[in-house]
Amino acid sequence: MELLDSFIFISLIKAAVIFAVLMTTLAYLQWVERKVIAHVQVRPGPYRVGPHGLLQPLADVIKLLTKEDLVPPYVNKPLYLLAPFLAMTMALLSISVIPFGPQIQVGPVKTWMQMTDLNIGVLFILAASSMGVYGIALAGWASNNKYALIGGLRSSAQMISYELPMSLAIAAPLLISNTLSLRQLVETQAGGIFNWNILHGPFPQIISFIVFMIAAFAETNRVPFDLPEAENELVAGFHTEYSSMKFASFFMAEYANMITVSAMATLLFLGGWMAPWPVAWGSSLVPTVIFAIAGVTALYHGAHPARKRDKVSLPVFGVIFLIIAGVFLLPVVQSWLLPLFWFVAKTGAILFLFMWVRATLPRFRYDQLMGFTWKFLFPVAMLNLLVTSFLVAWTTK
Amino acid sequence: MDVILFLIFAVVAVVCAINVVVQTHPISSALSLVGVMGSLAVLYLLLGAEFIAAAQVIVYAGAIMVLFVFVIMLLNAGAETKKGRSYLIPGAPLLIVFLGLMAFFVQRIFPDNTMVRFGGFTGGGPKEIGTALFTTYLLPFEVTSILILVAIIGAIVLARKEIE
Amino acid sequence: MMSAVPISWFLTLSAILFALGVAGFLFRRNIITVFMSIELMLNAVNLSFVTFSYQHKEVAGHLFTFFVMVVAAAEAAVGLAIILTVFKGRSTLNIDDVNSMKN
Amino acid sequence: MQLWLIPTLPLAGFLINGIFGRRFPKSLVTTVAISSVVLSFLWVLHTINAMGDLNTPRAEHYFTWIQSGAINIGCDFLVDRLTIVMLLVVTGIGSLIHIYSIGYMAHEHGPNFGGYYRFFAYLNLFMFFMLVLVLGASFLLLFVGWEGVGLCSYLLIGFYFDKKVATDAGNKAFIVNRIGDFGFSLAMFYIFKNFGSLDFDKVFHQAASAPEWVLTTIGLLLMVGACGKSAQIPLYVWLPDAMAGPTPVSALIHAATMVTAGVYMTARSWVIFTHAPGAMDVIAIIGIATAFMAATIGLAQNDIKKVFAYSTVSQLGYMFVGIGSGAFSAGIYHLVTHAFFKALLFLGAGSVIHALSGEQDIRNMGGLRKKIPITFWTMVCAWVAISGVPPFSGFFSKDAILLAAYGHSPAIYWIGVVTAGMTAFYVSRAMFMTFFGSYRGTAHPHESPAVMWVPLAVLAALSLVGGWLFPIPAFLKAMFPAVEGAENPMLMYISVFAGLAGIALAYLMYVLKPGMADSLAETLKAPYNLIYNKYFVDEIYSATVVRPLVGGSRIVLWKGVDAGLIDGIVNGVGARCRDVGSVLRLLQSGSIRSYATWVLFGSVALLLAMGLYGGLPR
Repeated sequence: MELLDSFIFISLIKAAVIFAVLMTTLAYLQWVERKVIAHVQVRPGPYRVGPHGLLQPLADVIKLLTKEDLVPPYVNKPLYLLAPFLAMTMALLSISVIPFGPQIQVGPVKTWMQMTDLNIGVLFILAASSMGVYGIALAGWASNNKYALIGGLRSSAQMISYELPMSLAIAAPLLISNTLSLRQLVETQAGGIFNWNILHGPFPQIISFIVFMIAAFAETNRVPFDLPEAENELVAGFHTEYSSMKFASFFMAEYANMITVSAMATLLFLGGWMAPWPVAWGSSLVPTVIFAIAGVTALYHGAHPARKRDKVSLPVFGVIFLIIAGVFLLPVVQSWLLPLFWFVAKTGAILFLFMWVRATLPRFRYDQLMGFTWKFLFPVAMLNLLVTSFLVAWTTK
Repeated sequence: MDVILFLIFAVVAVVCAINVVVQTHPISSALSLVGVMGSLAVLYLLLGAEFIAAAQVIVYAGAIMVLFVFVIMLLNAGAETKKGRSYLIPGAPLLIVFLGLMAFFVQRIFPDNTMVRFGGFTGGGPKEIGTALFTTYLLPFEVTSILILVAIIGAIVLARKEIE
Repeated sequence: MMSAVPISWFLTLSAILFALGVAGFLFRRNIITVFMSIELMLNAVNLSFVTFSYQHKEVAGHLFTFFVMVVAAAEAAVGLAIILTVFKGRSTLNIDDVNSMKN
Repeated sequence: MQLWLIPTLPLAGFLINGIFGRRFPKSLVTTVAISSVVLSFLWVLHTINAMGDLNTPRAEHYFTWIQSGAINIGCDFLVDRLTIVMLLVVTGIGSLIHIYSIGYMAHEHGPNFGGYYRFFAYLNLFMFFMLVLVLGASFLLLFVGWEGVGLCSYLLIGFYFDKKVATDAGNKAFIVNRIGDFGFSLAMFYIFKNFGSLDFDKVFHQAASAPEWVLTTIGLLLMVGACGKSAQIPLYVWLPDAMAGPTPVSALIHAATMVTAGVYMTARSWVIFTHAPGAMDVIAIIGIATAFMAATIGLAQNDIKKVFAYSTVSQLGYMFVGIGSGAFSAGIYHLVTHAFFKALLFLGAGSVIHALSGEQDIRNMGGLRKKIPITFWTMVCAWVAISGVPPFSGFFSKDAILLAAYGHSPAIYWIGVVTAGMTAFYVSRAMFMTFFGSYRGTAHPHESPAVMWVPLAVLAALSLVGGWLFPIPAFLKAMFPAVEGAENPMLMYISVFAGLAGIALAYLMYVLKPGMADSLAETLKAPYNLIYNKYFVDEIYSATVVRPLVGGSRIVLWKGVDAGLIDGIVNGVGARCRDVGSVLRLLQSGSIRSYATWVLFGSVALLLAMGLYGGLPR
């Protein structure tokens, strides 16, 4: 029994679970992105491997694993090998303090849906993300290739510059919640959408939310700030010289960072796993309804298939959705499934924003990038922080 | 437990520090220095200085050292050239004497009766730091902020291209 | 096994790191490396600050460390800018080539 | 009731004119200067009105000025009856003279361009300091005003700084005053040493119980200061030269107000003097001696302003006689009336000089009675007043003083009477030579503008009726101890007769029989030359004091101490530094790492020292 209670054991289990889930998510996130962009651009997207290309990620993984892993000559070997490892580690590190939901009861053990809660969790994430620069910078420098070097330079400069507005934007909601622990941060936002920091008095943090998102795009080297890997200028930026699994780890690191910042945004501004309105007003039914609608739609389309194979796949999806909808009604699981649902929903929404932007916006020019953060974003964040702190001090005194 | 942690990270720190000195290539030295800082951060946590540990990683490892790496890349600095006289002759003995004296004093002045336990001191959280920073140490704080401002301006003035 | 670390170990570690920093300052010729050795010394001093802060159960040491970090940041900004200009002017990073005001 | 407003208004005027005056048009400068002074005069009236029963002095504390150990000196203003009299004189006559100056300085231009605004700025500044002097409730504050008016006097005497005479006169005034101020400072130190404070009330409360010799010392030291400021023997020499300044300055500063500061100061510290009879006698003797000597010099002067200057000196001597004989109120009384008629005399003289466009020598005047009638008639009022003709103002005050003097010692009284006769004589002489007979000059006289003669008229009226209009002794009876004046009408008749005799003699010598004066001067050559050359006092001073000082400082201080010792040390230090540097320079290889090695070496040495002598826990 004390084995089950022992901190290390539980942590190990959690780590395993979270790692498994995360890896799958990473793989599928990329599929989702391809799908989304495809539909934005009116293409079907991956379609061949499995129904609606559902097995595409699996195929990709196999491909990347089996590819030849070549190390070009003239690279600085140790650093060249260290770089992707570093990037991946730092990306995964921050996940460990992110809470996905409240305390739950698994058999005899009561535990939190979170690896561990630091009372300086936010600082921890900042630290991890600030360390993330090294991966890219070193990759750029070590592969001894001018495009890669330029990419590395760009990314390090860009990440340093965008860290300031990001930190300032993070500081503002922290002032309102008055804690650095992510868990308490969420708990201060309980009870309805108007307690979320994005709308929370004394000063709704909409501005800092926007600033945070922009900075997040830059931090994760996503469009429109993806200069470090600008395909049409520098072949593939910092990971030009990387192949197979090393390349994949950069890739996964990028998506892991996306997830991290989306989760951060959810926790900081969107009230984490808290429902937008109380259960009394039926917030607990939302997921059921959604999945039910999804299932019904799928069945409908299955009845009128566009292509032959849909006759099979769509009804299957429909049934699965309906089952899930049912599951959400079971009071046994509701206690932990609902928060998880809300958390995932919010994070997913933000991730969708990432993809949407990628599908629509063009890329910045480098000087525009720098001028934007230093001349606009930074002052705005600073001003917002000043106003917030003033109002907080005003209202608490 | 504490001892093991301390030993691990102390060893890491020392090794990295030696690496800083012996590596001929600035990038390697820089990364080793990052290693030193990381392990120091852990030691800070051991000493109950959570905030400082975080600041150590964010500011030192995350900002300052990135700046170093950035500059090294920018100047594309190669391994250093062996020329000019070496200061090994006067330096090394002096250094050894220095270190020996230091160790001697430490052993002499700080007897082993004060032990460091994890959680032995919990005054290093953000709250305490902030309180002290904005009450007792307000003036130094302001002064340092001015200093930072001056430094930023100076850096810009120094590094910008002269526009004719 | 004893479960606590004598405070003198921390101080010794700090002394060793400091000595290594000095060594780097003395024996290296690359300006940037020398600069990094200074940072190393600063870190060593910070460690002893925090240790004393633990010994006296007093937050002042942390604040000193904090200020040292701030100063280090400022120093890095200006120092690296200077290095940049020096490199522009003389296209060398060897510290022994920078021994005269005029170039 | 906002006493601070009284001095602050002129200060504001000074600041505005002093800073912006150069850019202001003349009219604006005039407005600022005049209005500031007039306003403060009005505020004085308001203050008096507001005080109602004047018997209770009013003190106002503004802030603690100096707080150091036992010393605690506040910025306090005090208004009692004495202050009121002084305030009225200063601001009232000050305003009149300001107005007069508009006309007199109208043609200010030439080498010292912008002199107009400069003049008024200085004048306002003087008003400020004078009012501080009068209002101050402690010796130190009084001393502030004291020094301030000294400064303004220096600035205004040297107003025409392109004339060497003027600047020299300014320096002379300043330096001579330093001697007096030195005495005053010593007095203050001594007061503080004995009474532990400089506030009037504290000091005077303890004064009665203090030992007499202490009070005598303080009194004598104070008297030294008074001698400097109020031009008494032996420090009177600066006043005649001070006439190099513009005439309104002579009228305001060197006749009406500043020079009477000494009288005010002695009267203010009457408590000390009444308990120090010795000091009183000294004052009386100095006063009468000055009065007599200055009067004799005045007999033979030909520069109209010089005449009045010496007359001022001698009148001040009278005031000190009053003070010295214990009749403080009489001294103040004479101060007031003298302010009226002497200011009038100077302004009149100014008007004459203005009319003759700069001519000051009475031998080149004459017969101006018809040409500038208003000036003439106003000056007549002053003439009769100063000559002690009843019932005009001078008569009352001089009579009061002489009576008190008789009560003190008849000898002083008799000398005073003779002096009165001489006063009447030389003033009449100046009047006759200026206004009677035939015009001997070359310039074309013209009457002064209204802005100049209106103040003259006001002052004339005051000189005529001021005596019985303002019965100062009655007004000040509450403050000062009663005087045991000998109520003897005979004495009064004698002094009046002396005055009339003086006038008659002058009429005989300069109107009926012109030339009689010169023949008389021929027959009494030796004494005439003596007084004509002012007893050679300046020459004696320069021979005994100035030259030795200059020579001494040149040989000993400059050649010896400065050039030899100090320069030697400085240069020597410099040279040694250079030598040492030339050696140490070798360390400055420019290689940072060598420096670092040295630093390391030093720290190791430090550690060793600490290990050996640091007293480590064993």
